[in-house]
Amino acid sequence: MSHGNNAAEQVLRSSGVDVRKCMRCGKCTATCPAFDEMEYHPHQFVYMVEKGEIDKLAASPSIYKCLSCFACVERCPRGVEPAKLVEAVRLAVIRKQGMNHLATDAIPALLDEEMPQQALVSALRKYSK
Amino acid sequence: MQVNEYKPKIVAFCCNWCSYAGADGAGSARLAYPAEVKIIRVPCSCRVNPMFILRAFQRGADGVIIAGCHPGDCHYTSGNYFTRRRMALLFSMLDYLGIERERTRVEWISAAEGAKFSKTMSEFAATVASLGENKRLEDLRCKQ
Amino acid sequence: MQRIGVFVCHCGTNIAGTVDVVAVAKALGQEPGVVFSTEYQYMCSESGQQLMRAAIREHKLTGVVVCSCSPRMHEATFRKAAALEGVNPYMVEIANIREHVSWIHKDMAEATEKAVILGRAAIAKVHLNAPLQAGESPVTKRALVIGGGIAGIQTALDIAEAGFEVDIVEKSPTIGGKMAQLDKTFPTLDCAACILTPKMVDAAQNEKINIFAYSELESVKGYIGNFKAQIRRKARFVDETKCTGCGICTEKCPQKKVPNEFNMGLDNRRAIYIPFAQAVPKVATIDANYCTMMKTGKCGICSKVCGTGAIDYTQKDTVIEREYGAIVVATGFNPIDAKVYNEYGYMDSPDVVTSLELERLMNAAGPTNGTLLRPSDKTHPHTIVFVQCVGSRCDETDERGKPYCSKICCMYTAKHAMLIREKYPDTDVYVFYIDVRTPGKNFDEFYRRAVEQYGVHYIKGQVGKVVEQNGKLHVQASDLLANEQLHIDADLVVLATAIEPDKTARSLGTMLTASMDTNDFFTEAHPKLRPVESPTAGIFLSGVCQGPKDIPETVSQASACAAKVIGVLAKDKLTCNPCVAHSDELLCNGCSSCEKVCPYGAISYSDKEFRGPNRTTLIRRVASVNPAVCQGCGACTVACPSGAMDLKGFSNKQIMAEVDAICK
Amino acid sequence: MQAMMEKRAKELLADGTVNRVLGWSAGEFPYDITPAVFETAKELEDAFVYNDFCAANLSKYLVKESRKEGKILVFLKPCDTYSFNQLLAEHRILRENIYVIGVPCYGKADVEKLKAMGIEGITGIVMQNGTYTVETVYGDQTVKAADAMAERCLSCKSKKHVVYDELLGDEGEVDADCNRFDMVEKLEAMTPDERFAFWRGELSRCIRCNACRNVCPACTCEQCVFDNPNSGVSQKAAVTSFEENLFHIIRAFHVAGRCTDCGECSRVCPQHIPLHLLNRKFIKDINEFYGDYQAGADPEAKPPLGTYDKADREAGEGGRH
Repeated sequence: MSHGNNAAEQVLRSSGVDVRKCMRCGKCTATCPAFDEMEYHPHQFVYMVEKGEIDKLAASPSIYKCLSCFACVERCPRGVEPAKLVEAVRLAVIRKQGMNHLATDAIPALLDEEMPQQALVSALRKYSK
Repeated sequence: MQVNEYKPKIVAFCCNWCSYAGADGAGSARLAYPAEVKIIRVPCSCRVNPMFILRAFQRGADGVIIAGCHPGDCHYTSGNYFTRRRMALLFSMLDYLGIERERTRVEWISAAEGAKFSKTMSEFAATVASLGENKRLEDLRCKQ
Repeated sequence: MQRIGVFVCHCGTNIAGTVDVVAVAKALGQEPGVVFSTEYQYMCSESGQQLMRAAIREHKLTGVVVCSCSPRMHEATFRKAAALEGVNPYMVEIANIREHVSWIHKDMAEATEKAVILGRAAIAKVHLNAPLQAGESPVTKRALVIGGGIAGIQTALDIAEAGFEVDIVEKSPTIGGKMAQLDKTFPTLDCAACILTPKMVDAAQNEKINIFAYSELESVKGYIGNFKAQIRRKARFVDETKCTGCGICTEKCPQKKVPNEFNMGLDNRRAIYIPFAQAVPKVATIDANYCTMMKTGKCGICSKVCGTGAIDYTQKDTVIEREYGAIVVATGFNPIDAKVYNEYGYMDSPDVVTSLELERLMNAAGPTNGTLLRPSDKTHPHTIVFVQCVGSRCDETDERGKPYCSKICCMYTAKHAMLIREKYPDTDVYVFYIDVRTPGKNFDEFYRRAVEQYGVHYIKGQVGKVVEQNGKLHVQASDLLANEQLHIDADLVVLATAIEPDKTARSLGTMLTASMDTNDFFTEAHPKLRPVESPTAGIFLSGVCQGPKDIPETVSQASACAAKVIGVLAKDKLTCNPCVAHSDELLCNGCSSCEKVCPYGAISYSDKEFRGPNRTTLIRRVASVNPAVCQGCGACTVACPSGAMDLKGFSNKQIMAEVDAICK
Repeated sequence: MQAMMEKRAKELLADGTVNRVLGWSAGEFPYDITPAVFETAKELEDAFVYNDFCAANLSKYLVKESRKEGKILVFLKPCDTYSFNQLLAEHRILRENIYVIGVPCYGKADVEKLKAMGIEGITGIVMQNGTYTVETVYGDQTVKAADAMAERCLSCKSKKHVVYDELLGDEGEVDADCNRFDMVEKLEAMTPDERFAFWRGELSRCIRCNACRNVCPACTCEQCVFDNPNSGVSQKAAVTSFEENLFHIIRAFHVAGRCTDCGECSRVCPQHIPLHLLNRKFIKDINEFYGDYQAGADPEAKPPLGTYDKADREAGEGGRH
């Protein structure tokens, strides 16, 4: 385990998550509607951040597959907030790239009546810093 | 550590049943709070006479805190309710005389709340430290 | 001038590790009046006490200051040791340099300085101490047990066994409590009713035990040895002395649609009912909320069919007053309301049940006569999912849950799973767990049997949601070890809901001035050494009201509690706390300020003659304190404007001397 | 009024209802009036006065007087009756030994104010229709009552007697809007530094003559804690600023909830310290924190510091003023 590496610390700081509170019940993963799409699941994010394995997470498509629905945050009995970790890893990656994948101006063109509001918010969360 | 760092003197009157036990709990759990806080054990917060509080200020205390059982949990049924009324009036009077209100406090800390005890005392000590030395209720004869 | 001895304890390294005990002993040796000062490794040990006693003899000490652990720990020890050498126990003061110094400070210089200051304060106090003589108060040789579950029953039986009278106050119509609702018990699988009901009958037949069922405690006054309680005996509308418990009324009553609380609302009972066959007392009760006669004045069938004329629609609540020497709290628990867990669909499907509901569904005396059937369609469930830790082990961010482990769920779930697999081998049983906790005699063996012998699927991971779909319960869960999300179509989902103290506990705690923790469990006087006593003298704790427990633990605690109660009741007199208020008649104005704030009514007034100027006599009204009734809170001392009222052992002068010493 | 009172007193002495009369008698100067006990009609004729200089609250004297042989007649102004009731509630006076005659009061004159106006050689005073007619050796002078009235009377809370055996003259009303807390509010509105400066300015003048304590009808302790060497706070003279504060804080606290706001403390203070502002602060706080309470209005009422409510505010709650 590589505790206290810089990347992990940054993720912990920007997310404000206390990964040590996790007691590995897996209710986050049990709740996750994007489970099948995710390479790493919410509980793994928590565990891997704790172990300092940020590189693996950063390289995984999971950070974009997460729907940002926050069901894992809502259901966690100990207030760990896995989605915030997913978001923090993603932000770390996007910031390094130095550009947004989605600009606010580009949104109107993408709007679709069928698209739920939450998806839009989630997309902004995911593709902009 | 600085040599001349200002350390306030703080007297904590703790009721025997809740807050003194809470202080013991803080000790058992090794939850530190500043050494400036010195505890005097009283049977109940209602034993604390305003004269004791003024006496403490006279003798050089910079802050006085009274800790008792939570309202409704007084070992003697009603003692802390009387404490609450007496101290509400006394503190208001001290404030009226222009004496910093933050130097006096009442807190309800149960025997199970060691963490609260430590947190409360740390906070209070910091507040009193930020006010600096008690000048307005000092007795120069008691100063070194 | 006192001759004071100072004894500084190392407490091994507990104190000496952070406090320079030699320096403390030396510094305190310089204080005025201190004629002897020393330190020792363990003052509380036999040799430490011998050392103190020898010093008292040798130096003719009149006062003792021990710098050691909290007075709540060893004040009594040192007082006793001093008394053996003829020093009044109240001439001993403790400076708490462990809990209040060495354990919370790291810097040795700082800790040592504080220890010296606390020592000085104790010395300053001892200078003003006066020998106190403890008074005595009589003991009412009867105990009150609040709650008639297995805890209350066991405590009552044990107290009665020792020859003392016991009253059990139970709010529901019968004693028996939660255990009466259980099917089998772990890890032996013997039937709960088979082992409980004989005890209920024992309690009913024991002439030393009075059962006040369907009764609630209204008020409690007094103190250890001398409590006065008012008990409200709720109207059953049935004369207990006439009712034979034949049950004809409960069969003839036309109001059949009353949710049966004994069966967790899974079936209905009548408006007049006996909760279950072995109820004690076996007496019918009319539920006034549903009874047609009570609501409309028309019906009266039960009255007509009753052979003994026991029905009395005009019965009123009565309040009786009883005196007790000790009070036992045995108010037990309830499962939390599963309603709040909508992700598990408890409110959406009748086939999502709590574990206690499952107990009834499996019980031969339950709504299905012991055949496990789904509540929705009364079919046999083939796939059953158990969800552990529902509402247990949550932190403060989850306001629906409790922070503690409910302790019993792991074991009863293993029991349920095993019984189901035993009875219905064609059933698939899944248990989703966070941890499986089995510390107990034969507990882990029991759990392993469920896994290994009965093939129960234990899966590390939680259930995320349960949705009713086409008559099935779609369970979405995680298998953390396999890193999979599982989707199971279940027939029945069982929630192991957390347990919480009974709702009445909080107000009871206030009534008894017994302290509680933030979860409404009663606090014990010491978590390890006095686990069955409340910090409030004369109040004892039995069963889950103190914290989650299984049956064997509850029973052992109940018996321990009884032993403590017997210890009180066996005494003819209790030594009173001599630290009581007293009024200086020469200063008393007779203004009644003190009387108004006394919670015990310990202060009374009388007209007394005093010498006035020029050989005249003046008659003045003055206060006096009954030392047997005064508990020594000191409220009166502050209410008194003239300073006539003071508290022995915590006098104005003593406290001010401590203040002075601390602020010096 | 004086004649009426004197006549009634003589009657009650004559018919044996009472054997003494507690009233006022002229001192060295006509405005320098002191409480006095009269035992005969002759004594009454010689010295009894009642005029707008008769400020003293007589109820406190009953603590000693009511314990003597026989019944005593006392004349009480409306505000004095509150003190009387309070003393009664605290069992300090024996009601059965007292015959109370309520007398009206329209506000007493402050002789210092008259002197400050340049009025000299005062021999008497009469109030009528909001005007004092001051009799002097140089002839009568008229002054607007509001200009010469004692401070406490300007914010009089009640002109209604709360207890009496008989009433002479007109009965007045309780004045709910007497503005008696105006100055307290003004002080509360100051910054702590200003308040501190204000009170230092006032209390540092205290010479510890104990006049406030000795006149106060709530301060009837057999022995005051400040005189008791065993109390731990005894002091004869204030040596430091702390002791000045201590005496007045403790005194105010000891009478908190018991002080009827009669204003005697400030009246007798030779240093003109507005001591009533300390008591009024407690009264105002009690009213605001625990509901309106007027000590002495009802002898059966529960004193605010002798009772509590589970929902009481926390000490220090309510922020700064």
